[in-house]
Amino acid sequence: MANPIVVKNLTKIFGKGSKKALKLLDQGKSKREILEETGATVGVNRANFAVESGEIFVIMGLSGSGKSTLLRMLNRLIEPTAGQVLIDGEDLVSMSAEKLREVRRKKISMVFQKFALLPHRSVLSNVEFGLEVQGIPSEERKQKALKALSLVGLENWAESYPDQLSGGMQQRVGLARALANDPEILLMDEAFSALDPLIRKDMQDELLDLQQNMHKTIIFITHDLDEALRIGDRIALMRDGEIVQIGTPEEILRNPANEYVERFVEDVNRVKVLTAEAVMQKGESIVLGKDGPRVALKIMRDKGIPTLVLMDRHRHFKGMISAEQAKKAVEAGLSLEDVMEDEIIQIEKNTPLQEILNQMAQMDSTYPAVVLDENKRVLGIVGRGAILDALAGQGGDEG
Amino acid sequence: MANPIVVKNLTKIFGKGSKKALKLLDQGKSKREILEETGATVGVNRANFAVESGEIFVIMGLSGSGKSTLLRMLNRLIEPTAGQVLIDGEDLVSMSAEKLREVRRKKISMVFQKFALLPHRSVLSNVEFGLEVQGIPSEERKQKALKALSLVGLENWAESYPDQLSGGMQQRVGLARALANDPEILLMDEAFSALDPLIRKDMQDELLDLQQNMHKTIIFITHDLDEALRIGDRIALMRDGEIVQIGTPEEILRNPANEYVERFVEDVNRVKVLTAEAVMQKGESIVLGKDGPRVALKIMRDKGIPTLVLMDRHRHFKGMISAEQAKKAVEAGLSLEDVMEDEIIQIEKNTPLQEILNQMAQMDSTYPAVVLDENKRVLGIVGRGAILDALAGQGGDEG
Amino acid sequence: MNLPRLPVAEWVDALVKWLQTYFAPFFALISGIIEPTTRFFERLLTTLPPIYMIILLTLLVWLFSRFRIALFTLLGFLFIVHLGLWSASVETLALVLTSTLLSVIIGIPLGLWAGRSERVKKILFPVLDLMQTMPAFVYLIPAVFFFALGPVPAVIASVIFAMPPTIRMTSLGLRQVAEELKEVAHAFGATSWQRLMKVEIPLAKSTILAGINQTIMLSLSMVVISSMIGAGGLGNKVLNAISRLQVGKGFEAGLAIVIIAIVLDRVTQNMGKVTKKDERHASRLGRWRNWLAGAIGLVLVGLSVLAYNPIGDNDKQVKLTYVNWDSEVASTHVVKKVLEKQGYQVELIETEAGPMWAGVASGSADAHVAAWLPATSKSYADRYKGQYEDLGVNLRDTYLGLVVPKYVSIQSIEDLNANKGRFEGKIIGIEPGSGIMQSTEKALKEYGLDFQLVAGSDKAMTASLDKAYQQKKWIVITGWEPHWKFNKYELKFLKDPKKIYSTGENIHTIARKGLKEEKPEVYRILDRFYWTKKDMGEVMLKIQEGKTPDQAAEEWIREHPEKVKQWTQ
Amino acid sequence: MNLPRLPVAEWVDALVKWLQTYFAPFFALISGIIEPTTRFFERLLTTLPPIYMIILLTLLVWLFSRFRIALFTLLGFLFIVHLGLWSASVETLALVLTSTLLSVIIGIPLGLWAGRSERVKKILFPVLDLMQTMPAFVYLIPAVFFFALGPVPAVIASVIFAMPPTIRMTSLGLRQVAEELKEVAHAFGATSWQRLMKVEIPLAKSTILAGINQTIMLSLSMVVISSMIGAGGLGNKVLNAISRLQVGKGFEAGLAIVIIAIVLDRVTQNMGKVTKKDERHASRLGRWRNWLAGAIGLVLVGLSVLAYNPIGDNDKQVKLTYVNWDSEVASTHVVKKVLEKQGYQVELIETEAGPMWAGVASGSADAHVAAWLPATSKSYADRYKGQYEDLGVNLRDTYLGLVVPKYVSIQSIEDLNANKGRFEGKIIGIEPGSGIMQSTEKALKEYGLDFQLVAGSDKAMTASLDKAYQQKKWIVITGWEPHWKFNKYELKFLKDPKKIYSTGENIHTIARKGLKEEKPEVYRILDRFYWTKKDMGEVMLKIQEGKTPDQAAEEWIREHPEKVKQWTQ
Ligand SMILES: Nc1ncnc2c1ncn2[C@@H]1O[C@H](COP(=O)(O)OP(=O)(O)OP(=O)(O)O)[C@@H](O)[C@H]1O
Ligand SMILES: Nc1ncnc2c1ncn2[C@@H]1O[C@H](COP(=O)(O)OP(=O)(O)OP(=O)(O)O)[C@@H](O)[C@H]1O
Ligand SMILES: [Mg+2]
Ligand SMILES: [Mg+2]
Repeated sequence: MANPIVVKNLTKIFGKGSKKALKLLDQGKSKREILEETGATVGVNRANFAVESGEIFVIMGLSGSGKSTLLRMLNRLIEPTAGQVLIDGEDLVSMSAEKLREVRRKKISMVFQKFALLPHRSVLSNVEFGLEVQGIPSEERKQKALKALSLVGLENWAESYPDQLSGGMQQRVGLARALANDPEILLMDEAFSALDPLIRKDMQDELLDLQQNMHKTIIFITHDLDEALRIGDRIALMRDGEIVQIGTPEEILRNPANEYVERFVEDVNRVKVLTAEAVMQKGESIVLGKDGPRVALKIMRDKGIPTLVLMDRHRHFKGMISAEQAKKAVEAGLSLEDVMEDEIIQIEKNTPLQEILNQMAQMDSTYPAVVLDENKRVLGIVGRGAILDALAGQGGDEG
Repeated sequence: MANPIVVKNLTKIFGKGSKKALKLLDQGKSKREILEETGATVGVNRANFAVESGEIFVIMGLSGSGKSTLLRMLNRLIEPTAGQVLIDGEDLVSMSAEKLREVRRKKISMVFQKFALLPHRSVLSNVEFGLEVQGIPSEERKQKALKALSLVGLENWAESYPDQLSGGMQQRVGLARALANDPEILLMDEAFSALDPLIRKDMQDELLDLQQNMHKTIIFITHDLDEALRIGDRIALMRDGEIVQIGTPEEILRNPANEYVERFVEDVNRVKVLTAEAVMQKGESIVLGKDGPRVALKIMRDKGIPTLVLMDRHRHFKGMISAEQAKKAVEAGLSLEDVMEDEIIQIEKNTPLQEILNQMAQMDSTYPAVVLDENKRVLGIVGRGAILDALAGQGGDEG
Repeated sequence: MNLPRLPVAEWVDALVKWLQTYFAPFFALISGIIEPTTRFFERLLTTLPPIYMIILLTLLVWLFSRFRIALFTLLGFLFIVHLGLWSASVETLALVLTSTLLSVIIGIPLGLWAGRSERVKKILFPVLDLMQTMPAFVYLIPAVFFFALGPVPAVIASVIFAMPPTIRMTSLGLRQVAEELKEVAHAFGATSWQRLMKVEIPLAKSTILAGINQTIMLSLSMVVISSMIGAGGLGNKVLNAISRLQVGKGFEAGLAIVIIAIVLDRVTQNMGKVTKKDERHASRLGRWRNWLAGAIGLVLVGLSVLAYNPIGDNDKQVKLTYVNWDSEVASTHVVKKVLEKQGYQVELIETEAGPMWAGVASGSADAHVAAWLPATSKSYADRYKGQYEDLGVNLRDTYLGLVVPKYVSIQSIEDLNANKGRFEGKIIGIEPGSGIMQSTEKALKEYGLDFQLVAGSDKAMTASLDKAYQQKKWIVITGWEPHWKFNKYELKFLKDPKKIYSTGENIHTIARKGLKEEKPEVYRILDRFYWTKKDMGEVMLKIQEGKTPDQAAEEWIREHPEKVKQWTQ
Repeated sequence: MNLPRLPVAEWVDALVKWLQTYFAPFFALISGIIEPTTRFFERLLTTLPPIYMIILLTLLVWLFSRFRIALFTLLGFLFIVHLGLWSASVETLALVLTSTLLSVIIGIPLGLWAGRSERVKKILFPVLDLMQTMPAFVYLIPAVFFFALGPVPAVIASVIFAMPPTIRMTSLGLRQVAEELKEVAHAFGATSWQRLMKVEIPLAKSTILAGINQTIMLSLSMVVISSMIGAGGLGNKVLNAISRLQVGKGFEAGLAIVIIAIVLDRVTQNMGKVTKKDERHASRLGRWRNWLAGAIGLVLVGLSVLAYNPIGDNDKQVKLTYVNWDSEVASTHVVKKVLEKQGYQVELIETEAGPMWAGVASGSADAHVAAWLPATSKSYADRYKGQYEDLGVNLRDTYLGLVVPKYVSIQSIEDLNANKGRFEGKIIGIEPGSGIMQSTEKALKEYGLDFQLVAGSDKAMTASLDKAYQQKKWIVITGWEPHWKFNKYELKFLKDPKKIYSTGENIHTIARKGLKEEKPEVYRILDRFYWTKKDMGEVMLKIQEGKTPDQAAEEWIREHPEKVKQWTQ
């Protein structure tokens, strides 16, 4: 499927003299220089990206970096100064007002930072708003709204009013409102920033759960890196209106594009963010039934590694063996099967380090964890050293 | 020195019927029950703690948990319903208005969440405020204020007005204002919550720097656990007006008093927070010149440990030795000095794990790090396993 | 500044004339809207006896606000009734309601427009400044030129003065709607109209209501001024009291205004404050409230139907205007009753002298019977030269002099000295310093009377006269005509050969141009209306004895069928 | 409601009387504060010729706000001068400034109090409601009872009406100060007073200024009403124009009020908006602004010293009050000039008839020479019986009739028919419908005159007369006395044996009680003041020819030393 959102050279300049400011931008002047020279504020500076279908695309940056401006240009709440926004291939910027309204009604919904519920309407009627605007008859409207409400677990609060709900519940209503007309794309502007830390975490979980079933394309703004890393499939980092870096959480953690990103990233709890994939090593292996302990010992010696992965012919994981055990087998004439350790921590590519650490602590074994794919085939191993290296901010080698 | 602040059974009940509510509190009713029964809100429920001189005492909790109420009772901005606040042994609650004013002028200063600078006064004159109120003559006032400003690095902005400064600078002014009359105690109510993440980190560092020189007693409120852990000597966790747990960051991380604290704590970046002290193990040692390689080997075999610390007669650290090396020395008839590894990571008790990890990654040695006191005497060792265990949320044994 | 003076005044006068000439139909249209509205409110509020109406209003207030306000309404309005100011209050209420309604109908759309468009705001707001700072007095007279005397120009003036807050606050309310909530509307693809109706207006509601509240207050503050152009009501009571220097009376009427103001203020303020939450709360309070609302609604609809009395045949309507002098009250009410007997609906407009003349001249009133010519009313008569018809004298020659009962057998002041004993050497006067006392002092001198002039008061004199009259004792008093005592007692003026006492003017009847053609019968009756000081005095006497002017006129007509027949035949 | 009626009116009347009796010294004290303040402002604004003063004011406005507002001030005020309304504007400004000053001095402390204490607010705010909704007309007359006629009661009434916003907004401003900033004051151990002065007032400043702005606007809106009790100024111009139905003139005066209102509004609004930032900006703008401020300051101080003319010897001050009729303008100004020649400072208070009488009766004015007795002024004369002294007639017998030049040799109306040819069969009249035209029509009938009565206008008639007079042609016109034409031409009334035309009243001089004892000389002069219609006509003629009343009176006195000597000897 094609990219539902493609942004090309999207630029917003606030204030007068935007023509001149555009020219200065092309000359590579900075936001501050342009402000001083023309009095115009650069909101967003030639943003380029494409969002994939079903992806959560996070935009983050400090206050004033242009996140909201960029997001609002995606449904033209803010009129871009230059550039294109292609929604399913159609350019939003040159669209007629009529057409634009249609897109906003059907394809793009938005969730707001301060919930932006209409205080004079009940929860149900707030959720109905988007449908009402489309002129959908009242019965159908109500049904759809109730469905959306039940998605966020608030079907029992339909008749309440926003001021009777807690912050988290209010934002759920905001989410239900956005989901009610079943849009392809969700725009979320710091949707969870106004919430308390614990509630915020709950909401993030809930969003991820929802996303599992709904597969919306979500553009999510935050200025909280933890949040970005937690929910983002990809992250775009903005500074002074420019997109400084786009990448997966791991790419950004491992290869910060510049010092700004680095500072952002330095405090991150990598144990939570990094996954097995990021730190796993190839892990030498031999095939059971084909090679014996001697071969194993030789490989370990040659390569200078303490353990070896054992698998069957289909590369299915069977167990591991250490040099010591192999020596013991050679000495005692046992087969690899007899001496191999099969109580090995088995993890997947996207298991976070935290999880691996917890398992390791429980097992109290010296063997590394082994990374398997869904068919139990071996992808690599994760040793303690690799984890510690990753935590030191060095990152592991790709498996 | 005695505790500058001792809080005993401090309770605040908002609204009418506080008498009845107090009684219900004693019967162990919950905040919600009391609200329903009497209409009174429990702000703070029988808080008890003592703050040590020169300590940063952090109060944290979710919104509405009573942090601000508690803090404001410490200088009686909010009149307590019951209980005592002893400032240097004197009960603030029963103090005359005159005396109270004196305490506020001389002993306790406050820093506010939204800076609370007076917009109609220049930066200098804002900082002078507390002195002006005391009736200090204008020249002296100015001098003191300028000194306070230079403490926070804003001496060049004295003539500016608050609205010309960025948020971080404004809060520095707030800090300078609080410091200007050289109080013993600083109360800080979410002083950094309104700041952007990067600036916030800078301010935390600055506060810690300042504290190094000034040794104020600081009560600091935050709802951000990372911040609490970063700057707090001790942390009090509040929930629904009650103090749920008080302890050092590590105590709280390791032994959360209940599920609420646990949830709070679960996302913490332990690598940043935990220090060597928290994970170090005793580490067997032998004295160089007294014992030889054979003794070393024996000890290692007996205790089943891979390495041994070597020190001189004064317990000064000299190096480490592995079983392998010891064996080699025995075989080759070398002394321990000849084979011992002296390129060992040397750390202090309060070195954070992150730092240790970074050093380990650089050294790429298999030896654990050694923890020394300021006289280079050995306190214990920190091995990789211990770190990994700590990160898994298990904590290490006390050395 | 030796520039030629800008003829601003002349321009304005020309403009007024021009508008008067060419926009008459337009103004008539406006009148045609406002007048029935005011009348409707007035009738609506008088369909029930005061007590019942007040209970109904109290319930209504309760429905829209809180119990305390309702209680205040009940007590306040009962107090007004107690002061005898209910019907005046109803007129005032009708006026205020009409002005408010009009201000809302015009002001809210303008405010919405200005709330949406910066340019409209820039143009509109200076005009509002002008409307609010230009003294109402300035446009009061043009208002009379353009519209009929009475409630219409009063409403227009009130609207000019009171509408700006509604416009300003509506615009402000719209601008205050949180940007995020407007974005919600945009983001969900609402049209401009949907945004207005579903988001902006509901959210601006309380600000808009605050504007309406101010508008109500301001239009109440116009009540006194607008009664100068015949709007009637409490303002009239205040003005009357003040022009007679009756501070207490004025205060009573003022108090009634204050009560109405406070009720209207609290109710609208409360409506502005009511949040959804309260409404929810209210609805939870029980169904009885809904029942009450339904009941009041039904009653109101019923009353409205009653009140919606189609405006009668215009040919059968007559408007008389008058100033509130004893004599004019008497004559005007008599004429009114006479015309009513002929099947006309007669509306009386009490006003100041200026507007009274302007009203007839502009044709908005049919006639008045209060032209004191040639002196008192000269300036008005001159001003409107040719814009009215003088139907001639309706009462001739007022008199001042010394008065004795008819049974006293002397005829002239000159005879007094000779009978000094029988009069006990006293002339009973009234308040010292009044015109007639001064004349009498002069008379004492000129006629060389050896009498003592006893100063006192009108009341004291009447008391003395009454006492003497009962006992057929001789007494001489200062007197003037027309006055009711000439009707109560048989009295006569002593001859005044030295002409010390002045003789007065004649009172003329003034009709509008065109009345002759349009309502010939009315014109004929007015033209023939002529009576004597004695007649007028009888009516005044009845009023003085406590009858209402209407009752007095009614009775007098019953008692003088022959006179009336002369006028109407 | 068959309860006995609560005698509210009587209570109020009694209260007023009681206050009048026992609080006189208190009220005198208040007058003693307000009057000099108003006078001071008035003098201050007239120390320089209008143009210079306007430039000074413009600079002042510039200093306190923005260039655009200053420009508007300059143009607006010059326009007022151009309309000839500057001195009236100055009076109005002085009044508004005084009221505002007083409102601020009383209102801000009250507002602060109410801002701090919920209880004070609960008690105070209903009183404010009453002050704002009670129509000003109600307390206008008591104000005259309590205070001297003139600016003082006007200021009092304005303050009552206009002060509430200052109180309300001050209280609101205090309550709006961010809780955190109040906490700052507490937390640093500020005393209550320090908190007020260092935190709350500076932060509430813009809200307080918004309240003062509203107060200024409201006191401006009282300008017309307060001129009803002799406050003078633009309000007077409006009232005069309106009572003469001169819409254009009224509009001009209204426009002047609007200009002043807009200037005051923008300046105070701007002061409220000015943030520290702007001030900083301004100070960075360069030192010239400071220089300007200094210079204006100096000039103002200088002018203030000039204006602070110690209030003269009370014995040498006289206050006359009058109504704005041509005849009274003439006589009052002549009396004024005569008294001034005797070394008195004479202050003239132009007002309505009611307050004029009330003023003298209350002793706040010394005298008036405008009592038309026995008819026109009767009600006032009666009302205040015993509270004034009638010093007798100062002008006798007004006249209406047919007038011919002296050189026309007939003497009586009855002779007209015989000379019809010489008069071309025409009587030149004035506007149709006026009193004198009606009388003339009656005369035509009664005397059987075979003449045509030509209706036209006053001006047209004068023109005809002038033309005929130059050519010594015979002409007969309708005429009345006093009128300047009798002084410009040698004219005579034709005899009227049938007494068709009325003869008028006498004009009396009225002095306050106690004047005789306190200022015997003034009393004597007033008592002796007596002149003829011819005299008065001369003065009126001068005024009619374009002189100011002062000039006209001055000249007339110069021309009639013997008459004046009679009065003053
Ligand atoms: N309507 C506007 N007019 C002028 N400048 C604007 C406007 N809206 C935003 N800006 C400017 O554009 C820049 C980007 O603002 P934007 O609101 O997009 O930042 P943000 O990243 O969303 O910040 P925050 O985290 O505070 O929401 C800022 O410099 C801001 O001052
Ligand atoms: N003035 C007050 N009157 C009534 N209740 C109050 C008042 N101030 C605080 N409360 C209540 O007391 C409780 C504690 O409030 P407090 O402000 O101390 O919480 P907090 O922990 O500081 O929260 P936040 O993080 O939002 O600042 C809350 O339930 C709050 O509603
Ligand atoms: Mg944003
Ligand atoms: Mg708080």
